[in-house]
Amino acid sequence: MTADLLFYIFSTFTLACALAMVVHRNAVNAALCFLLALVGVAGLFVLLEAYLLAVLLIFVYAGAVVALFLFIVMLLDVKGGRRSNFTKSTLVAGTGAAALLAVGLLSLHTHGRITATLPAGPGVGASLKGYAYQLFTTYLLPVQIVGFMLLIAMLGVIVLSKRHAGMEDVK
Amino acid sequence: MSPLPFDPLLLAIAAPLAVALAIALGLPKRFSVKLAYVGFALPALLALHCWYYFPADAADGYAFVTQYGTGLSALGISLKLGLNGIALPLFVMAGIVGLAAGLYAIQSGAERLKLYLMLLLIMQGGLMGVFASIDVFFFYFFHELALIPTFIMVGIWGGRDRNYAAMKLTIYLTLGAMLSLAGLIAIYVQSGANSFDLIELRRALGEAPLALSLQKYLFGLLLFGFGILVSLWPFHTWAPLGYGAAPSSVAMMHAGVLKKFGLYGFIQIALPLLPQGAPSWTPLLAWLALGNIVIIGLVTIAQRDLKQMVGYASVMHVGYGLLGVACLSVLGAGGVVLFMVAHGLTVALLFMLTTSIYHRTGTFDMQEMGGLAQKAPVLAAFFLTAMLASIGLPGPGLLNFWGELAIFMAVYAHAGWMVVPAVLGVVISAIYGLRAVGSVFYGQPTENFLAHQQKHPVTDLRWNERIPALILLVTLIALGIWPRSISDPINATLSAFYPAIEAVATRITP
Amino acid sequence: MTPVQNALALLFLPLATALVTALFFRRQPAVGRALSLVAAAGIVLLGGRLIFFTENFTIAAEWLSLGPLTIKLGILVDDLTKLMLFVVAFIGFLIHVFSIGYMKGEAHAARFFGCLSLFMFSMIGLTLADDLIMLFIFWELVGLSSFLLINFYYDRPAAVLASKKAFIVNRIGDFGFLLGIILAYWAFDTITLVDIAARLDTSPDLVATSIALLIFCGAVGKSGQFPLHVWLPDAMEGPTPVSALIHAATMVAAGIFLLCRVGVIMTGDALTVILWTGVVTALFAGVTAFGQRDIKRILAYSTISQLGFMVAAYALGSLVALRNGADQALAGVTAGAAAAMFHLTTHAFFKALLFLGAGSVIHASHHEQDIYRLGGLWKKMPITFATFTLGTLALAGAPFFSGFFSKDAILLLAWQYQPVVFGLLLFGALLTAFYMTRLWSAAFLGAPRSDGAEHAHESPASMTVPLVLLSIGAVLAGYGWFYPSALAVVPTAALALLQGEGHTLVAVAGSAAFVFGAGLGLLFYRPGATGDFLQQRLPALYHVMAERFYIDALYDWYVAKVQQRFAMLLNFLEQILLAGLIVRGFAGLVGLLGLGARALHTGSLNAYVYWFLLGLVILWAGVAGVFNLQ
Amino acid sequence: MTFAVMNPELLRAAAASNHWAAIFPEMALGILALLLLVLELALPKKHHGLIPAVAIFGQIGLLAWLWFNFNSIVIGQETFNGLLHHSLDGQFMRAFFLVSSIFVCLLGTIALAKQKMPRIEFFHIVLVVTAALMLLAQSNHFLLLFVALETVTIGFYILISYFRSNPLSLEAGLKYLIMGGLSSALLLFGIVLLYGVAGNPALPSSSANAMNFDELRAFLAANPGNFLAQIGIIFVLAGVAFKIGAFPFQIWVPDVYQGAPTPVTAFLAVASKAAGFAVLLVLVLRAFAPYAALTVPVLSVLAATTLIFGNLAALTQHNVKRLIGLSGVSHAGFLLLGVVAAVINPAALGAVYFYLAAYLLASFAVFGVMTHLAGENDADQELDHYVGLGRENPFLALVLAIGLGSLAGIPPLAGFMGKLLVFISAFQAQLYPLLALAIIGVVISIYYYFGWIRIVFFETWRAPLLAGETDNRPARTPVAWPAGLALGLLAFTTVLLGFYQGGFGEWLLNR
Amino acid sequence: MNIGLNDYLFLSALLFALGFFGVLLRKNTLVIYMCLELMLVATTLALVAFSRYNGTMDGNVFVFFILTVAAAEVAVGLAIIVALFRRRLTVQVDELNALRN
Repeated sequence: MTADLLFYIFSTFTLACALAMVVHRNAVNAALCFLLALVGVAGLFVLLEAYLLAVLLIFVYAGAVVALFLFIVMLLDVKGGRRSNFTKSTLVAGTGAAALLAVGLLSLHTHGRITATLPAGPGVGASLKGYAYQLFTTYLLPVQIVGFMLLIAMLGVIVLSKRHAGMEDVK
Repeated sequence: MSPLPFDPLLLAIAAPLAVALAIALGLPKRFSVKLAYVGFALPALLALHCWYYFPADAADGYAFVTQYGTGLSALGISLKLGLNGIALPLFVMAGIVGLAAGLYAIQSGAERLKLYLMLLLIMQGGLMGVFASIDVFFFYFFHELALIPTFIMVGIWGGRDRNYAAMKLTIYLTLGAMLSLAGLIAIYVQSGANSFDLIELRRALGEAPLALSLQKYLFGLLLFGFGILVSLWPFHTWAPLGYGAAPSSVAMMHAGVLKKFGLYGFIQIALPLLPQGAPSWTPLLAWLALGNIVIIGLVTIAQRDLKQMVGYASVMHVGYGLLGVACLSVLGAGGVVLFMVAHGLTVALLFMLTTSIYHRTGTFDMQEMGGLAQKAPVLAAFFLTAMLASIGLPGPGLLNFWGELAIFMAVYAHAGWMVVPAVLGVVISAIYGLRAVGSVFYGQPTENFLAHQQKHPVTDLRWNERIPALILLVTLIALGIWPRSISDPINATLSAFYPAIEAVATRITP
Repeated sequence: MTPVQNALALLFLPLATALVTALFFRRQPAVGRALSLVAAAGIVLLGGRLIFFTENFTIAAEWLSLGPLTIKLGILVDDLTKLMLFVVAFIGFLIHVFSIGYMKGEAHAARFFGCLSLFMFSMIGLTLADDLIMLFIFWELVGLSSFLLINFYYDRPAAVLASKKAFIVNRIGDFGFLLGIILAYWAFDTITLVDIAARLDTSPDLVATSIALLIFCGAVGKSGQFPLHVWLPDAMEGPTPVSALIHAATMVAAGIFLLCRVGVIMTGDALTVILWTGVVTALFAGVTAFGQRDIKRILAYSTISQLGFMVAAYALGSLVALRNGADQALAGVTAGAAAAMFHLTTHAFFKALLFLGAGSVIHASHHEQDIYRLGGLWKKMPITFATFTLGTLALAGAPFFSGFFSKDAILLLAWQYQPVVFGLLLFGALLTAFYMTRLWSAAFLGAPRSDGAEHAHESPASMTVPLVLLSIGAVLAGYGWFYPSALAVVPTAALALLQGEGHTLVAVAGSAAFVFGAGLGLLFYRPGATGDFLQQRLPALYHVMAERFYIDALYDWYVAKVQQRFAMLLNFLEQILLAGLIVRGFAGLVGLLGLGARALHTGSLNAYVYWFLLGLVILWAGVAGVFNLQ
Repeated sequence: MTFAVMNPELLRAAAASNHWAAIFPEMALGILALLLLVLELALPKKHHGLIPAVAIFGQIGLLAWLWFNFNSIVIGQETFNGLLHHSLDGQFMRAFFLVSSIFVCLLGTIALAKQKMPRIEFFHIVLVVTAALMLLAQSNHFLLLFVALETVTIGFYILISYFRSNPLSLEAGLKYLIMGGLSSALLLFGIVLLYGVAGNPALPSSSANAMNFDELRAFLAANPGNFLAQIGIIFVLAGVAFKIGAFPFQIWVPDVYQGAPTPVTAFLAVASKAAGFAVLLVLVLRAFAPYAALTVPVLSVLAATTLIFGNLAALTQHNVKRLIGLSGVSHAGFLLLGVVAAVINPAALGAVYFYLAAYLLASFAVFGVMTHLAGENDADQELDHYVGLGRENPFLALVLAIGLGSLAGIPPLAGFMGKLLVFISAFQAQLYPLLALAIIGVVISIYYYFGWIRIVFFETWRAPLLAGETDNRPARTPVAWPAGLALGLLAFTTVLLGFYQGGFGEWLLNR
Repeated sequence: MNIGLNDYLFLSALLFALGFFGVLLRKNTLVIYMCLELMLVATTLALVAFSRYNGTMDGNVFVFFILTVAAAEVAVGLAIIVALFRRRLTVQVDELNALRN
């Protein structure tokens, strides 16, 4: 029951934060909301016994990604209030889209119920060892690929951001 | 059978293409022109050779059959060449018209002559291939091969409105070609023969014909596909415009030979493979063909532009071919083949001479000419002869007459009263034909023309223009005098596989 | 030389000279003339050999075979052929000779003679044809030669128009002819004349009548029958020898020859139509002749009128035979055919003579053709005058001249058939005498009324000798003994008719018509009158006649106002509606769709995300089974 | 079961199945990519020009290796614990990506020469992306598929924004970033759903290794009509549809194609699209095969709308990069037609591959010419710039005409054979309405392809320049011999494959 | 009622939809990008839930990869956004529409 209660708390918190992020005018605030939402999700991860992932989520997402976002938002100093009011057409389209998404969710919820599920036993995600074994045996290849991916991402960021000698650079 | 140590058909197709390739690879202009002579003459000579050696006993089959794999054997596609009695006359005609068009092109001194000759040679290769292919796929393939240079040449060397004309031509013909292709593929798929080989298809569909409703759909598809390609009314508007704009050699080869693809497709492929599908469409086809003959005939009368007029005339005459096809009989189809040969030679001649006239008058507007016969009597004689041939006057147009006569005979036998408007076309064509001859060559020159003559003295037809004209004219008249030289193979071939069609054919009119 | 070789040599000799002239001697009138004359002489020789030393024969070879259609072309030489050949060869030769003088100094004479040879080829082919198709082929070829010769002066707009008119009007007739051939083939399964006769009874009556009338259409066009006669007077724009040979003696008579050839397929209904066509033509042309002032035009209308007589004669003879219980199979030379061919022959002589005489006059008076601007020529051109007078008498049907006998045979048939027809034809004969007297009196008598006529002098021998020779024929061709035995079958049959019932009455009536007509002519058209009697007294009537009863105007109106406008309308629909509105409109519509599709790329990311949403909706719809059509 | 993965035996087996030799080409590409970076550091600056040559010749060498080891022993096997499935199709796609990569590198040398840009990173990223593409085409497991796909996508983010001094390039990068991110999310959500459903032990044939395609297939076959699985499938399809540019996931195509550097546009248009199709084929033919009742109608609708929309939108386009992008959309429609046909009739696979090959040849011919004609501003390539090319540079004009003709499907060029084969397959699969649309599409496409050719060859009137006005068209770049050779080879092969498919055709159609 | 897989799944879908909605609605590129990240997180939640309830490890491992990929993506994406901002001085998507039509 505690778990259920925690679920409700976390999920409500997460949803509220996510909603705030989506609708908040100010980008900085949105990023902060995102951060909080991530904390909520991490909590849910904990409920699902994926402790490592919860920690990772906080580290990687909240710690690195959102920080980066915040950093950039502040660097660019974008005035959040500059966003114009919703025009009528966007309002209509937005409402329509929201309705569509709601219909989708509803149908997913009604038609997509998974009736037979195992009672929650000990979670497989709890063990750190499991990750290690999997990553270094079965999923060794993806790990290697991800390594290359990070390499090119790094190179890419350098190419896109670094001032190169002899290059005309605007401002 | 041919005593030559090589395959004459393949060579006839490959020679122009090889010359085109050589030119494309950067042969100097001098050699290009010399080689172009070879490229144009060889197919004609080989075609004549095949004609001479065409065995009389190749009645139901093909002569000079050879087969080359191209890598699509899994689909039953291979380059299978051969001639039967229907293909032979058209093959010969393609060679002759190609030669004339080539000679005319060489003397034309067109800008970027090398490119011009190269494209024309590609076209020639395609034309020879269309009629030499037994494989239905290659039949279509060669048609397209010849069609592409047409578009380009109309666009580059065309006359008035060439941009629009080239575009319209391209789109229309692509549509027609795509529909035909769809029909051909459908036949291939449905036949279960797993082969594009016409002989195989014929055998397979002879043993197990397609369902009636399917045949109807497929024939309809081919009807509109081929119909657009041969400028069936009301899908013809590309033709006069395109021919009006096309450079003469292209108009000669397209209107003369390439356009016959559709009619040939009907006779050689659509009718034999879909005999039961045809009768439900033939009334429509016949009515539309009458539209070609009567409506376009009258529209032709209203033309002022000489080249457009010739274009319209060729559209009109195609109506005879379509009407003959609609008869679904040996007589009708045979008449159409004869007519195609005649029409090809005639229309090529007319387009050629039209351009020669233009070079002397500086305009295509018939009301701005006049009296040209005084300065250019030989041109006048040629043009008059060509025009009379095109209106089917026995004499110069004896072959046209034989074709039309056979078609009329068939139309009366299968469509009764429809023969009346069809024959009326003969009168209509006489009206516009003579009007054209009269206003271009007879009477007195207009003031504008006189002014033009001051600047550009008019000369008579030069020899390098006369020779291609003579090639066409002599062939036409010779074939007209002795039509059996081509009608016997036609008759033999058609008699072999048309009884099945005639057996299910119904009258077009009640 | 076998008969076949003989016939082929006869046929191809003129073609060969025409070709040689066209290819090599276009600029050498002398060579062209010589070649043509040699050909004409050759034709006389070869034709003579065929006529006099050869039995009748027929030969054919298969020319085209497609499915059920088998066309055999060949040569048929019978009595009809021989008579026609005789007319063509003999008169043709004389006209060649005449042309030498007439065309002297003409720069393009080589072309003229080349075309004349081409005509001879075509006409001989027509004569020798054994079947409808070959007949049709040469039928068209004579039309072509006629076209080429009418617009010999192709820089004259009138000549060009006339040639075009001739060709197109003939094509209208041939339209029927060709239909007739097609029907005939499917009715009889052959187009060979001899075989048609053998298979006759198989055809049902309506079809037979249609066939007969359709083939008659060809004759209506070529032989200038009402209402397709309009081209013939205009055809006088050609050089006069051409008018004499083609548009008087031979080609226009080909229609009659055709009728006689296909006599076997005629039915009573068809013949009645033919008869009345002939009668109407005869009278109509006779009346119209009064409104003409051009000497050649008057002769042209007279030709039309006489052709009407021949057509009527043909129909009458067959109708009479039918009524007399003859079998429908009228094979051989029937009475009608005999009468028509007989008149054709005599007419060929005197009309060629008249035309050549007119040519001589025109040549001498520096191309003056208006009869009221001539006059006084009897003194200046005695030979021409004499021969022309003989020709006039023959045409007018003066007793004991050739025309009298041939016309008598027709009148007698008419008398036997129906008094009304007889009366009308008799009136036609009277008209003939009447207008010929008008012509003769105005052109030759009195005083010269123009410079041309003033300075006229007799033509050279090359022109007068043919006149004299033809005048002999014009006078004597009515007598049976004039014809050698090889040619005598038709004249004999025709003359035999003259022994028929009522012959005295008819002969008297015929003579009276001549006397009365000539008398009226002399009465109303006094020699030396400067103007036309009718024009002065009844200008309105004269105007109508001069305007040829507005039939030509009607045709012109039709061509300019109906046909041309209809063509323009269709062209408008084609260019504006079909090529413009529909095709371009469709292309424009597709283009608009394209612009619309392009405009959807707004560049806004948010909008693009909506597309993804749309994509999800589409895919989700797939899950919901929207696309499962079955 | 839960701790099965912990079993040392199984782990050892799993480690043993990491058969690195089977992915030699991918590894070699990765090493080559690293080598380029090393060379950049090691070589003096003046010799840096050699590095692209190393990349190109290295890949050519690799291609030769692939040629000789085409029928490798691992064909038909699964390696890396079922992450990879090696097949002849995969070998074909490997060669395909390698060839594209070679041409992209070649075009890159030309395009980069016009910009002041770091070079080596470009080639490095291209090589890594190529390796990832190869793995993508052979993947047999959603995890590998996702990782490889993301590697490709991230590589493309960078490549598209590579001309960073040009805001349009960056804008294109941003658009690709957002749309790509979105599609990745959709794909991922689909994968998750499938994983979750197929891994549900309560359902028949459920699998502990649910992301493996074979296992998934077995599960799907045992559970027809599972709603969540269907939703999962369509989300996966949505992600793939983004890659191939199928309607309505094509909307980013023109913008991104226009902004991206031309060689990258080519890479996107050819390799990325082909990878999408390779994945799609693997998915619908293997993993989702039991759900053909869902995939066939859905893909048919996508094919139909893609065909029509791509052609219509291209009709009035005058920027050649957008034009080629939109035409590429219509090609995706044709290929989708082939894919649908292949679901119904697996023999159609050869047609799709032939089409892809022809598309590669023709596209690179066109992009090669475009690269030569591009000016300083790579995004600004208007049709007007092609006026008079036929006279000024007949070689480029000819190559362009052949390329465009082949794209338009004009005989006797390879593109026509591709279309023909697809049409035949579609006929055999009885997809008649789609065929009708395809025919309409071909006819419409003729208009803009031919319009382009027309501008190149036909003389058209141009307004004379006013005094002081300069021609805004970029100057023509001379064709260096390697590029000339490559373009000539492309054109020649395009023509040759149109006439004579030979062993290639036999191989493709008789596999 | 016990909280089970369905609830996690629904929550995940809700978060996913919310993220999607944000991408649809927002004009600030950075916020849009955050919404994308939210969608990724939403999927990880579902993944972890499935992994937990299905008793297989792969889902959890997958999350590992997703996080890595997301990080790399964010790095590159933000680099692009920053570079673009330096040229255009805006991050609003309605002003970043130079490429259109």
